[in-house]
Amino acid sequence: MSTRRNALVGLAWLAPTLAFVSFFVLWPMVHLVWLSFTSTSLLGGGEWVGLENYRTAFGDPKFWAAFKFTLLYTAVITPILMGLGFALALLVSPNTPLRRLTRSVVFLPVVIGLASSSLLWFWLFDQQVGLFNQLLVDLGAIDEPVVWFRKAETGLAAVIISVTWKVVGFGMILIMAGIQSISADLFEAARIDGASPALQVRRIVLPLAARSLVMATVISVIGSMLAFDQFYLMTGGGPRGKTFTSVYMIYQAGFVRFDLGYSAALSVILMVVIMSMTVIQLRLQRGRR
Amino acid sequence: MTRRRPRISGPLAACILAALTALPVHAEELTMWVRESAADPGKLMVELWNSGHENKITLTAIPDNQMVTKLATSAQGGDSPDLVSFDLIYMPDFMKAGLLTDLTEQLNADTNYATHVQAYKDIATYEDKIYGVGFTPDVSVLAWNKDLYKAAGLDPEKGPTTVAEIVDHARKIRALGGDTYGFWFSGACPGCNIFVTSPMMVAAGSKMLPRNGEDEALTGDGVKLVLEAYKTMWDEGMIPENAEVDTGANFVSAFASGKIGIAGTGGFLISLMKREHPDFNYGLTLLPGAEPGQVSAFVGGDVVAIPAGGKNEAAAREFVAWVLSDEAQLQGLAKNSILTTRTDLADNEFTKGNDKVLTTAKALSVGYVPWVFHFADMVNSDSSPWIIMVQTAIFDGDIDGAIEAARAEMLAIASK
Amino acid sequence: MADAQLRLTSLRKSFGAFEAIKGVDLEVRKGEFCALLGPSGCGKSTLLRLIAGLEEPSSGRIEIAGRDVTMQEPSNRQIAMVFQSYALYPHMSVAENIAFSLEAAGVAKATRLARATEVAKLLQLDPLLARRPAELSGGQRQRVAIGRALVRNPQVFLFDEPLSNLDALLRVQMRIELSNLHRDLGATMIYVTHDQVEAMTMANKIVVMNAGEVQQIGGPMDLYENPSNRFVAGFIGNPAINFLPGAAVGVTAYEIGVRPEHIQMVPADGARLSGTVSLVERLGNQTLVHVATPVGMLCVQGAGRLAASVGESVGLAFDADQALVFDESGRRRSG
Amino acid sequence: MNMATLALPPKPLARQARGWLVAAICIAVITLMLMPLVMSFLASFRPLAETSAVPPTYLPSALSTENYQKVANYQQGIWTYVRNSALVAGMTIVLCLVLSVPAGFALARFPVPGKEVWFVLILASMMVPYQALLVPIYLMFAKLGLTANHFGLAILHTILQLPFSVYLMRNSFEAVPKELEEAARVDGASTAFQLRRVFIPLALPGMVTVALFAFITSWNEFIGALILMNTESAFTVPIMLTGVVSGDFGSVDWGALQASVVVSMLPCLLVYLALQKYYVSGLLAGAVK
Repeated sequence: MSTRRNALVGLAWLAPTLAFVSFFVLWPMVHLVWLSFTSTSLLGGGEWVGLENYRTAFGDPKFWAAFKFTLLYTAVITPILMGLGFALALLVSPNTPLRRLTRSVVFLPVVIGLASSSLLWFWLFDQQVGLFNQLLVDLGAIDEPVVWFRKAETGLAAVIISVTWKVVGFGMILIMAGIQSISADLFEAARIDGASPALQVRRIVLPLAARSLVMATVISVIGSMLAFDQFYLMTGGGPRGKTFTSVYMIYQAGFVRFDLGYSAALSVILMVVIMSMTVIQLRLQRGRR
Repeated sequence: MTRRRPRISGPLAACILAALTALPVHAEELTMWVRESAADPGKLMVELWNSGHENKITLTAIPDNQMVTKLATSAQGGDSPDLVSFDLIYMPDFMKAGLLTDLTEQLNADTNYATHVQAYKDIATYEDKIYGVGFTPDVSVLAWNKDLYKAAGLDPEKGPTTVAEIVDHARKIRALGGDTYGFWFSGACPGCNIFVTSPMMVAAGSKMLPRNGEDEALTGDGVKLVLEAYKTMWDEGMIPENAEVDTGANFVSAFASGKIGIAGTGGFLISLMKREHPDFNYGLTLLPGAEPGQVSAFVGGDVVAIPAGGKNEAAAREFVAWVLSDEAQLQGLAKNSILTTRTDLADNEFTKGNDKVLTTAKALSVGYVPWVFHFADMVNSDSSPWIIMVQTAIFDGDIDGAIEAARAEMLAIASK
Repeated sequence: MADAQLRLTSLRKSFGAFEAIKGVDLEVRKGEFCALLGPSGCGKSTLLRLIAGLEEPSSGRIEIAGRDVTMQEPSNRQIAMVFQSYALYPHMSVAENIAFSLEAAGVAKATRLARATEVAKLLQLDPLLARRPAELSGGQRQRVAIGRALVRNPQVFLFDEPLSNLDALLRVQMRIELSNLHRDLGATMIYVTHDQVEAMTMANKIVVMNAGEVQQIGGPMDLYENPSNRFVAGFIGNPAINFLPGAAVGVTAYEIGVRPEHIQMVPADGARLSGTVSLVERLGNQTLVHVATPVGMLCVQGAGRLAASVGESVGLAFDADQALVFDESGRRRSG
Repeated sequence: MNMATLALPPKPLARQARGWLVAAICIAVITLMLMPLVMSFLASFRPLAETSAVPPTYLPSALSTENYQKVANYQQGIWTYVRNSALVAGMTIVLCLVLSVPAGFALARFPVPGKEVWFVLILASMMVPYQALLVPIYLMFAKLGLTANHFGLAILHTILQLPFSVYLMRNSFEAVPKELEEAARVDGASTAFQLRRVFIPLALPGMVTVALFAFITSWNEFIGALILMNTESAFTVPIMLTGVVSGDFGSVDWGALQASVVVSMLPCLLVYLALQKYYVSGLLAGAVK
């Protein structure tokens, strides 16, 4: 009886948020799905077209190009973010003053807006007035300033450098939390057992911090699959539309071409993809346990 | 479209009337949006209006690439401003969508409208109805650096008159070496290129954008001629390397740096140079075609229109009429080194003897403006067929293939 | 001494301004079972961690089996340690846990397994080799932790309060097992505990510590009968020794200590020291009587059926020879 | 007691080297992470004439606030925008806390039926492209009169920030030891009383983290603010920044860009540095589960 009352009390506490989410998130989502079955234009008008938008999307080479590029971006940046995040987490987990300072500094860019950091790096990468280019020249790494956004590869590299700088601290903190939650006894036992740092990382840290690593990966993958600002502000999708992401395409379809229906259909597809990816990642983690 | 006064009867009406009359009677406050890059001239005009009228206008500048989005969403949401000044190129889309107020009757009765620049009349007309007038005009021209011309042994008083001459002059200027280049264009900026590159194609006899799926698109030899000329200049290093990725950041500053021989630009350059580089020695001429005498220009700038459903339509209409008045044209535009949008006032006390302004006035009269739907999709978006064609042809080298692909995609867009 | 298996010389450790270990000298011979005993916070665990190499001393020397290991890594000290929490790797099986040090040493998998099985048999863990620590009982986990130490064949075993997480019954049982193990292996063991019963029953050498200093080193009975100061006298022995001002009992000493079993209850009349019984604890084989006297509460230990009732007035007597005499500084004075 | 001091033998070389290596890595990481910030900070104080100098200089030849003046005097003046941004951020913080604290409490501490389903529903908005959801939300806001309204904008920012807030509060409340709750229950405290006197004080770092992230999200959000707000006097800082940076045909005012990037970053950085202690511990409490 007390459990039942508890459940109701809990539901009451949850109710405001559920109401808010249903009203301001779920309802617009339903509206979005409905829009995806219509030819609604941002300028007004439109009618029910059934699966037409989805058919168009799957037959649209631009859709596939954007989708593939988004996957490529995610596939390249995720290991970088997680690898570096993990390495940094190992570096800053012990509570010494220098390591704590490092931790704070690495986390610093996380609190900056993505748009601000993208603009900042857009300037740093500029081949004429950008200091990053100039620094590379002065350090002798390159002979003359690189026109970073001229090729898809270097443009992508530039975006990845800037995003890594911006968000690597987030993964680091999440993973560090996982590492710090491992009992110190275990590391001491391992030291006595003669495990080298590498073996400690492989046999103790990785398996025991796996949960936070997976959590960080899931959040990072969702973020990468939804990448927009960094490309909008830095590459403009160029060169030749080679750095166009899925959300960029959704933005253009809706806000530049006013084709809300198509834009909605693209969003629904992306949403389904991201949800499936998330579920798969969480399942894999659970399966490993 | 006129708004009907809602009928209110009975006690409710009494209440509302009482409430209304309780308020002090005062002039109306109009809201107006203007896109960021046209905010300066827009502000001059609005200030002039506000200084002499009871109904005051509050101006809000909206970032350029968000203007259309915002206008479209606000129309959907029913909270549009009373007046809006936006890139004229979006007129067809907005007129077709019924977002703007029909001004036909008013303008046809307005004698000032008769001498309005034809390009603005065209762009603001849809199915024989007129929805707006040119507000703060701009037009594309070709600029050349007289000092560099002199240094390269060219006649500093004579700019290029054909596309071939552009290449020829650029080559000679590049021969000066160092970081002096012959030509500049913003290679990743779709808007810049439709503004300064497409008029050369038009001058050389090409038809640019299709109005519907059956229309001509990128036909004629001009497209290929211009792309080939650009490609030659690019391949021979007459254009700085960073032109390829420039999304417009250096559209103006490249030429203003003094290291560029020739560049397409707009009438806005005159006031900008006067303000920031008063001693800069340059000339302006019309954008050329294949043969001497072939010239064109892209008529740009903003139109002013009244979003449908505005709350202060009558006052807004007054403003539209005022825009074409002698006061606005001379004191608001010409006095500030801006072109007038009435041909009968093009030559006025403020422009007398100013060759550069007169050149732009000429450009305005010979210029073209593409009347098409989906301009954003066809030209202005970051991956539009237009910019992909320009880039593929010039930087990758496949000119015919690039034109072919762009044409197909433009027709597909136009047939939507 | 040449055959010292462990030798600490002038060992000190400070954490910032706090001096945790204030200069410890200690020798433990091969095969000895040495208990580090003291109240919590006395520095005994820190001392053990210094020996293990988990902390670096501020100064001093640590030698194990004749080798200076002061600056050596824990794994190079030929020691093994059983943690209070057992510190078992939760994601590894019992076999993997036991064999982890061999894995770290690069021993082949088959050899590892054979060795782990061998050790597990010794501890009756062989049916549990495939289990994870979470699937074991407290006693079983304890044995896995011991197995992990055994497998390394160390010169010195270190135990950090290994029985404190077990219930009372199991603790007694494990005590016996550990003693047997010590006897069977003939190994050198250093055992940290705050429980004097554990120390007294298992160790043949007890190091009593307080506030970072060694108070006394000796065999269990030595410490009991011949504490060198007031602290040791008070800490060793249960029920605790009674302290009385010397003047109160007519002894020319600052303070004396009398163990409860050395006090007898006598009729109140004429007794030099008398008081009122305030509490009687009957433990079956013995009875503890707490008597409120003018010099404080005193405890008397007597036979199981000792006659005493609360509220009764009693006299107290003891043999002066059995009293321990202390001076102002708490040092023991002989005689 | 032994009074003599016996100096330690020298540290083995390998261990010394490791210590130095760690310090060197820490310093290298700190340098790399701080460089872009320092560069933009210095560049923002260059005189106007130097802002687009080619090649760029690392240090300004003279300190000048011209760039900042340009930003400060832009249109309505910077304080109008800062005030609007602060107002919206404040309301976003309140909304996020008011919704996420009870929701996190319910999810962490009550046997609410279908708990995980509710939780996933609350997280769902993380997986939808925000740009796509904006149109349905805008249309709804228009009907509710929430456009051109700072409260409406705060709701929009809350939609963005709520999933992470609830996730964090749930984990923070889960980290509170069960004994404390039980003790309070035995004492006969009501649920509300328990929340107020037992849980909230213990979950305070988590709440500070929620507030900080809400602040940062709200402070930096651009497109929603632009679409919802109709008059210049109601705009927030990011809209102003976009405006002051961009000129005709996408030309960029580098000096204004550097100054405005600094202006947009500074509040976030200062708030982070001031509340760092709570911030990180809140994240840790939220991440360890």
